[in-house]
Amino acid sequence: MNLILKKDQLNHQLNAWRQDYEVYAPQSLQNYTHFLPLQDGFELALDKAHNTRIPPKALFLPTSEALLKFTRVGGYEQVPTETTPRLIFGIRPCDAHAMTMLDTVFEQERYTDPHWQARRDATLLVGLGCHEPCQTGFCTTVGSGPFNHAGLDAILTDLGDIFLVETLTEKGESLFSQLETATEEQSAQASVLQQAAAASMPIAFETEGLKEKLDQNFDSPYWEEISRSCLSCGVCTFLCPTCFCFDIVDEAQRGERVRNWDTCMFRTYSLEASGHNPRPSRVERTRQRLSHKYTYWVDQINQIGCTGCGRCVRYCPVGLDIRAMLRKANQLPSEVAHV
Amino acid sequence: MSETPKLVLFQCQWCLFSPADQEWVDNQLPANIHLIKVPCTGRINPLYLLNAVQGGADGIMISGCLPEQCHFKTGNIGARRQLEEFSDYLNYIGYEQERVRFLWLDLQDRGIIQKELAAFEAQLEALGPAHNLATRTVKSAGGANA
Amino acid sequence: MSNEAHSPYLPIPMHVLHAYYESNDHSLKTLELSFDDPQDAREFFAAYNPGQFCLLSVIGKGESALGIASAAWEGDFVRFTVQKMGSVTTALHELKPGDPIGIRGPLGNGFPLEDWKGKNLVIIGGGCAFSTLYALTKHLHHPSNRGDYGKMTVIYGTRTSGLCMYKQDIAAWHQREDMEVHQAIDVPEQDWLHHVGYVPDVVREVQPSPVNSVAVVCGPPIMTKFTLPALVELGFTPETIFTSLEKRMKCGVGKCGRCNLGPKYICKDGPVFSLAELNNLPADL
Amino acid sequence: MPELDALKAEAKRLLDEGIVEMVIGFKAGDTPLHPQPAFFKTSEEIDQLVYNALCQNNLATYLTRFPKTQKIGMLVRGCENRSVNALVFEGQHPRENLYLIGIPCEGIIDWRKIIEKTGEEVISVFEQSDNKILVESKSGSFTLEKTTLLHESCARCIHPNPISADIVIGELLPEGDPALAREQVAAFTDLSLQERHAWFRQEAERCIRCYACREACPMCYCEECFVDHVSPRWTESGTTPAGMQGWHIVRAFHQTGRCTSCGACERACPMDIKMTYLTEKLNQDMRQKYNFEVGLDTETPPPFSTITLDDKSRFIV
Repeated sequence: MNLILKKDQLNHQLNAWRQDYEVYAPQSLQNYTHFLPLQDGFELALDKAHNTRIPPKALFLPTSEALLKFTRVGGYEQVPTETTPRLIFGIRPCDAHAMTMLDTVFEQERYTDPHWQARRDATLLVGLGCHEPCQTGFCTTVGSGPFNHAGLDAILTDLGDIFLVETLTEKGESLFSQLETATEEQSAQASVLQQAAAASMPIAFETEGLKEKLDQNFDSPYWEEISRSCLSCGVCTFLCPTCFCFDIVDEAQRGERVRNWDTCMFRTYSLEASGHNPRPSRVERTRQRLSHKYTYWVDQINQIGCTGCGRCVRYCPVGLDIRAMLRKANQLPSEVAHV
Repeated sequence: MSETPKLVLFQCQWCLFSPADQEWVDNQLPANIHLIKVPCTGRINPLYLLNAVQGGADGIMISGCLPEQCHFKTGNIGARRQLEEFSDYLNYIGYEQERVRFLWLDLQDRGIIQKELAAFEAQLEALGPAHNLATRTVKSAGGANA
Repeated sequence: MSNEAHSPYLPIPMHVLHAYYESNDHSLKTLELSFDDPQDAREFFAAYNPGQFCLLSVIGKGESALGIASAAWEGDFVRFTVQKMGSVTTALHELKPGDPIGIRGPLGNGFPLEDWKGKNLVIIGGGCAFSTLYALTKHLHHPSNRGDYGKMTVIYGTRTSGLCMYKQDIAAWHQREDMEVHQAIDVPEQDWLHHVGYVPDVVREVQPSPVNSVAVVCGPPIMTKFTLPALVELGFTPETIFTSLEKRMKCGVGKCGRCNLGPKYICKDGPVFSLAELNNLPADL
Repeated sequence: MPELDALKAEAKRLLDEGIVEMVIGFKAGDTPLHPQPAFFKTSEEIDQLVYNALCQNNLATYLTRFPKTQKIGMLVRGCENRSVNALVFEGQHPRENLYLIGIPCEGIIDWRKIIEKTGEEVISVFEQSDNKILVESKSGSFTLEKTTLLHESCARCIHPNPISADIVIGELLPEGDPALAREQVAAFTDLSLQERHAWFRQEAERCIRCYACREACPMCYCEECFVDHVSPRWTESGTTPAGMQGWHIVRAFHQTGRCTSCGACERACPMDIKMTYLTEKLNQDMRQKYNFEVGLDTETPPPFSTITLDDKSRFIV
């Protein structure tokens, strides 16, 4: 159902939600925007930048979090999961889409991550579509879009003075139950805007046959070429909404077993105690990063593990651009015998 | 929280020439002083000081040999440069310089370390507990980004 | 809190029952662990399949992935043989009987024993990776299992005789009528009665028949690398050759991404793969 | 700004005459704000070489990746030249296997300062000879003053000229004012201990531990960094206050007497964390106490590797 949220009513609505939820929305922190819980007198930064610097996955998989607490010598107990009801307002469709992909990792039949699941179950996602998609983004190329619905409970379209609200789940519907219904004109206006936004985004690279090419060229010099200037830092992966790797470390002094974000771009990530490292150089690590997103995810869930948010492009300290890498991959020979 | 300052003493194993002083340091050190014996002050990595600070030390004393009296000839001189710079640097970001004290001992010195420790402790008591730099001992939530 | 009992990150509380050195150079130590709670033991053994592994926790040090070296019928304990390598395994070596410890597991797929029924088994191991094969052999020795399988051939190589694990049991295996055992060391030693040479060469010498057989290989990467072609030479097809992979692991349940190998996670989808499956995975090992 | 053609000609000559096997420089990036470091192996590839004020990386960081026997040509600005010297002093590459093409540097533009003024969607950037930067973005055209866009470490640069390059292309620039370099530290030192700490805390605790600062730094080339050390674990591994502070404290301190104030760490940071106020303080101390400036030559050992009895030390009893 399509509803209307007047912009001058937005703060009122957010405050109303604060009665029942911890409401997170993009706000300014230093020079960038960040999902922070709303405090009295909050100032939203919805129009500041397209995406928050740190993807909202951090609200579900914090950069560091304790899994176990050590109680006495050799004893331990589980850290309780977090079940505070939360509402994330203003999440962009690419980031919300990424959540559904991460669900396939953390919520599996055999092993479900209780911390992830508890936070996911307790959190509603209200998205804000991108009527002016960002230049570095390439969501439409990878099967997402500036108004993609995946993972969202409701999505907002900016129509000037009002937001058109499309509720997508029952929970989303109940959130906006107070609002008036949108006219057909308004719905049509939004739909035009949504299509125009998607149409304004060029196709960044060809995804058809990309997986096969990457698979078949596992030993190609291509990987060395694209990783030559890579610094092997964690910017692209830490700011990526679909990267989820973590490390588990015992902090003995604090008495906790914690998990920290980790990345396949670090040398120590795959380094074994024997000194053997299956991915010793930037070449193998870059290959792992790209292949994971563009072939392994495809094998696993039949979706590219990238939602085209463009953060890795914007913040790479050496200006590496995944779109250019994949355009180059489009040129690779196909059907080379896999060794 | 107790008011007795927590103190870490890095002691060069050669700097106390008197067996009585060494015996006192080894066996009779008050409970609030954590002793770390090193083969030479030159062995003290600034990371050790960081560990002491992040371990919750209110003050750090480094006792070593006077210049030209180092058992290993020059360990103390290198240490002096590095550790002093480090304490100066810690002061720059919020760990008071008064919390790091160096004690360079002469071969003839007797009973100095006890006095110096007591004086240092009094100074730290006046300063109050160190609370600026984060420690590893208490449960703390993630940072601004968590 | 009841729904939180199933966290895959929460170790099962256990304590050390026995701890003894396995090799003469003290680089290998065997730990036998027993469950603090009998209910945990029941759940563990109901799920356990030889070839699986556990993550052993030394609280304050971290976790280490180790293959299970005991069969379920041996009793309510779980055996691991630990090679001293990094900080966690060093801490494991320091454990004494009675010390508390946590384990997570059994993890991974284990050997496809159901599929192997009615077949001859060629079990090839090298070094401390033999532990899961030892568990497999023990499992098969149980009267209720032995009849399901055909001929058993065990080939086990170590660098020296002193590094050979489970010496008493293996000595006894030589006496058994229902199996063939070949032991090998890399360089000649006095009083050594068995093979001398590297495992791939011993395999070529022993020439196990590929007819109605499966081969399972566990050993250091270099040994596995050269043994697999030797088996192919003998006529084993990629579908009948199995191996157990090792990679750095943290979570053990397919979340942390570390042991990712193509679309598979070694911890969750492995560690046991057939050569046919491996041929379809990237060579990121 | 040096003539690009002259740069290319020299780079081509080096490759054609076999003086070097590779030239490290920059090529156009895929987005206008980010030129990329590039490794040219043939003179045909040199056609892609670009150099402009947006080239923000310290190329010396790549030096330690190559075998010491490899003959390498490299574009160097003032700071890069000194980084190379420091690396040569530390035995990371023999000077005779390096050919440095020097560029007097007018400063690196901070792309973040551009998007602050033009919005994120930059379409093109053009550098005029009169120190004006023309930026075309989705929200319009902008003419910006280059001096207002300079990265902070460039604005206070003392040595913009490459001091020991094999060839310098472009006009030498006047040396910077050392007083400028002192200002930042002086301003910080003037704050109270609590204020200083509050600033440090606020900066350090935005860290996500991606280690871009470490990887971008030419002097951070350790095989195993102290944070990767497991036993003992020198500081907390995660993004706890102690962990983040520990990282920033020690990262900077390990640069004492080695940092050339190039600011690559700060430019690489995805969280806009200020870091140079730490390394600058240490550099300042090295200047004042020991009269040492990093990378002025390849022979003078830094203060921490020097032993002298003459230090004026506090606490001598």
